[in-house]
Amino acid sequence: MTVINSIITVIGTLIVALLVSIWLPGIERKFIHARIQQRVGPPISSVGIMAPIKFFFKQTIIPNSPMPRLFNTLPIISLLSIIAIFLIIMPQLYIYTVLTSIIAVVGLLKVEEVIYVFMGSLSKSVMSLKMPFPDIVKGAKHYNIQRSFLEELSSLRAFRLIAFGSFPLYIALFVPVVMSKSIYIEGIVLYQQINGPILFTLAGVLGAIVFFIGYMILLNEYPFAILKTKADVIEGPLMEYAAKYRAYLYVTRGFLMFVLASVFTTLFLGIPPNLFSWNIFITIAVALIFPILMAIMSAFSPIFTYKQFYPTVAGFSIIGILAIIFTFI
Amino acid sequence: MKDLIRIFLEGIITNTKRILFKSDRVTDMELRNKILEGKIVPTEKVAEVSCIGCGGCANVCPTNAIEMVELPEPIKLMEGLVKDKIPVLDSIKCVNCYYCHDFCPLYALFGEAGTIHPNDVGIIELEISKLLDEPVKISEDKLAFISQYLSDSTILKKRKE
Amino acid sequence: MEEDNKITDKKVIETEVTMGTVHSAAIEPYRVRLFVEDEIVRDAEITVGINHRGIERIMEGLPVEKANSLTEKICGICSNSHIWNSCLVAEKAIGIEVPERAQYIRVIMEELERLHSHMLYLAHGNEVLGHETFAMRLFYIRETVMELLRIIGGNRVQYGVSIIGGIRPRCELDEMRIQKIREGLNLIEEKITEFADRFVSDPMIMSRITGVGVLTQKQAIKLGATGPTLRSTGVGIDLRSEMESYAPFDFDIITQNDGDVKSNLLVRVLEIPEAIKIIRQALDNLPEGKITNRSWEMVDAPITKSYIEVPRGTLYHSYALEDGRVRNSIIRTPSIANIGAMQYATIGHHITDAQLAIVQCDPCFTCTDRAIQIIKI
Amino acid sequence: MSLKSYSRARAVHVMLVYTGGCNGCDIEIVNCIFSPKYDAEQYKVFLTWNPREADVLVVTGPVTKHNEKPLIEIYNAIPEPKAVIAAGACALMGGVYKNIHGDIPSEEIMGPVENIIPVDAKIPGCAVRPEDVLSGVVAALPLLLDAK
Ligand code: SF4
Ligand code: SF4
Ligand code: SF4
Ligand code: SF4
Ligand code: SF4
Ligand code: SF4
Ligand code: SF4
Repeated sequence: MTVINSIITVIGTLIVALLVSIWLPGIERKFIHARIQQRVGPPISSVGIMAPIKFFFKQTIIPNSPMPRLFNTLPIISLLSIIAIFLIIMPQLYIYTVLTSIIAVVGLLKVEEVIYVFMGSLSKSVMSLKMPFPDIVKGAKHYNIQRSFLEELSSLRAFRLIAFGSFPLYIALFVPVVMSKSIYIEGIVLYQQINGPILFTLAGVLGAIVFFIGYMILLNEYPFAILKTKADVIEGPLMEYAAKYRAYLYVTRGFLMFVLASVFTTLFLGIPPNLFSWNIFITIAVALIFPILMAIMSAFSPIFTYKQFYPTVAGFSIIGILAIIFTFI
Repeated sequence: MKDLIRIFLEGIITNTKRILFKSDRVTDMELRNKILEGKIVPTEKVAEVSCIGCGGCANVCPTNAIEMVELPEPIKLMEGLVKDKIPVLDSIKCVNCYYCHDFCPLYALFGEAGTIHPNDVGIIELEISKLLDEPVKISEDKLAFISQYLSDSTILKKRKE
Repeated sequence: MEEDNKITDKKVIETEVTMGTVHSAAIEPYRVRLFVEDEIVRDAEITVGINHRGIERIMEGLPVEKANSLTEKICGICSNSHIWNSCLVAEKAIGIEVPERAQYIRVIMEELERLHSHMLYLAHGNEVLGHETFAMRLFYIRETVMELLRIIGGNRVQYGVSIIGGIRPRCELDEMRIQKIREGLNLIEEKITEFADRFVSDPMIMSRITGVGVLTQKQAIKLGATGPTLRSTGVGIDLRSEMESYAPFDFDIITQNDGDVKSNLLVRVLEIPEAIKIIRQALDNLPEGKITNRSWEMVDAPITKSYIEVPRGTLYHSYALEDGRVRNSIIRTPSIANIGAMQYATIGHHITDAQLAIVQCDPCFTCTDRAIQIIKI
Repeated sequence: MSLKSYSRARAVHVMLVYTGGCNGCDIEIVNCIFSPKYDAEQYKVFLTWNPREADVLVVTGPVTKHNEKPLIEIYNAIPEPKAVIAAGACALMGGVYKNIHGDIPSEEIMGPVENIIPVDAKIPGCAVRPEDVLSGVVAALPLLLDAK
């Protein structure tokens, strides 16, 4: 395999991944949500493709933020970190062994999560405290009190999600590691080429379920969208993004769906994304199935507050740990 | 628990059908076509046949939303009463105060459904000639009320000028 | 007092979170200040008055007919209730007898309005819960009621049915309309039963709504809660049982005992079949005859009061008559009575649940904002 | 059609601001979006509560005093190109609160919406009919496209 060849494969796969991923939000909305809700629904291109393009052509405004520049770079960092994850799991890059380990994937996913904390604390939207209204009057019940923006609230929640929310995902990531006794993606893939996919073992199935829940939490999809519930924080950390930065957010979300699905196929099926192999169809299929399942779940569940969130996360973490234990059997 | 399983299973079946075959879709497709073709029309506001063309509604409207439009051919309703204008209501100006409806003589004098209404006037079947032949019983203060309305509106208009 | 334990020491409160005047959960303009400690609400303050349009003042000095049709514009949910009640005031003051048929039709409108108001409440509740699918289903069921209202009043909202002495002739119920109402009712009954079945056996929803926003009976009474919010705490007060217009009908007063979001939702769910029952009775026994009494003379009258039960509680209208014009108009609406309950219900809950606790009391502030002083910004 | 206008026509984000009417218009508009019978999303119209995301601002109500400033702020927060749709008699004329009887000047109502922010399309009615809202929003699209 020559270097040129590898580069073409990597870039080609990346482009195909991007192309597929922009359809995912539309498929979720039109085919699942709309049909369950017994309506026609938007065209599938609207949500994932046309909306970002439209935002790209909108006027770039300076966001209400103490550090507008930094604030606006955050979505780009987030997109880049996801692209990095995608690159790591591609076989062409396995030569850089140290970089292509599970630890790197976990690290980059953490970057993605931490970005929400920053987004939230840097955003000062008009939908929150900036709304002009004279409600602090003499004789008010609580007079001298620190007032917080809705986004700060969501940034706090993002922090909590880092602390406990994404637990299931990381536990699930370590099921293949323990099974193949290798923290390198290459090792995990090789193990599965010899012993068959991890998914087809008991531990693998449990791990996959836990992975799926982690996937939903990381994507902030209902019922785990505590970060951006309409009932209180409206859109939370994302509120101030406009124009092309909002477009990046849209693309990032679709791409994250795809990347997480390909992480899954790599780790649980032993099929890393590779454009010039028939297996790419399996990757794409998984990338389609995950959002569909997620959409069905989210159409039928109310949003969780911590009261439901903690037990759910704890429960699935336990299942994840069980899965890891089962790997030894 | 049994309930839960039943609902779960039923849910899987109906929703699979919904997802795969678009079953149970309740969106109004006729309306969809109309909207896409731009064929949504406002409801009728004036029952043109039954209106006697007295112009009271136009006079009483606080926002001047009603304009009396000349009929191409005047219609003779009865001896001494010719209908040569009918009201046209401009929805953009109307504030839905019901003054026009409540002033329309068909309502105010005869107690029938008024021939103008800011929303949907509906189907009004009135034998105008018969109705007009009837002697009108109306109390003094109601007459005063109606006339006060008329003058009130004129005062308003003058003030604007 | 044990109930007051909920309100904690002021020192604990760390931050304040403000929502509104434009907010996705509220939709209507109102301002909620939540005083939180680690995302748990310790105290709440709801500011209304943003919606103030001065209706009572515009009514002042208007001829009574005009003032009455103005009251309809107080609210697009209870539009029939307001116009009905303010007509009742005039009828009481002048001593006008309303034909029985008109009274029946008013009751039918009111109960249809109750149906749509309750379904709207349930849909809004589900929306705040984050359950878009259920909210949409409820909106669809509600669509049938809206269609019925349109058939009768010519408009989906603001139908202008009542007038002093009866109802407007255009809203007369003929055979065709009666038939349509019956069909619509059957459809609604079937759909809502199906929905209620599904709703109460959903474990995820139940875990969100049980034990949230609890209002004890004592507190509810102390805070002056009214309507379904009061009934959800086990107090069986429903003014309909005392209203003359409802005398011919047989219906049950629904109560629940917990005072939480679940009880509130259930009270509304269970009131829907009762409302359908009332409409059916009214249609079956609809008396023949005139629909408006037009032979009355205007007299001057002192301040006259009237209370009725509207979907969301007790509504009060009062005014005096002078030369056929309205004087000293005062309106007190259910939502203003429930604000205390709303504030109280949020305490001790996570912010997301606090919003739900506010919504459980059916906040709708368009009618509330009348008697409030305007501050210049 | 350029990609720019094409994409704009295929995804329209609508924000609803309610400035003190009677709830009637407001609920009818929410109805357009939430009732599967009307389903605004099939016309590529999406509801948002975030001005930064919105393209079209739908304003209902006569704009009461306390709502004037929030409305202006929200309007300013929407990035260009943007359009404003005033829905309902209140938003168009100040409704019965301002114009009924004409001779009572209102201190409470600052509207109609036109007095406060530029309005691009008007939807009459009290309350607006959902079909009017939808056809209004669909008709307002070309306006959006032509801008800039
Ligand atoms: S309802 Fe409309 S047209 Fe009729 S009087 Fe009032 S403003 Fe004028
Ligand atoms: S008041 Fe009635 S009868 Fe006279 S012109 Fe108007 S609609 Fe016709
Ligand atoms: S402020 Fe309250 S108590 Fe006073 S008159 Fe108004 S409604 Fe009644
Ligand atoms: S309580 Fe007030 S705002 Fe709520 S529905 Fe009734 S009249 Fe309307
Ligand atoms: S408080 Fe009542 S009387 Fe005073 S301006 Fe408001 S509506 Fe009018
Ligand atoms: S204290 Fe004064 S301003 Fe306040 S309600 Fe009483 S009279 Fe009015
Ligand atoms: S236009 Fe009519 S329905 Fe709409 S907010 Fe105003 S009064 Fe209410």
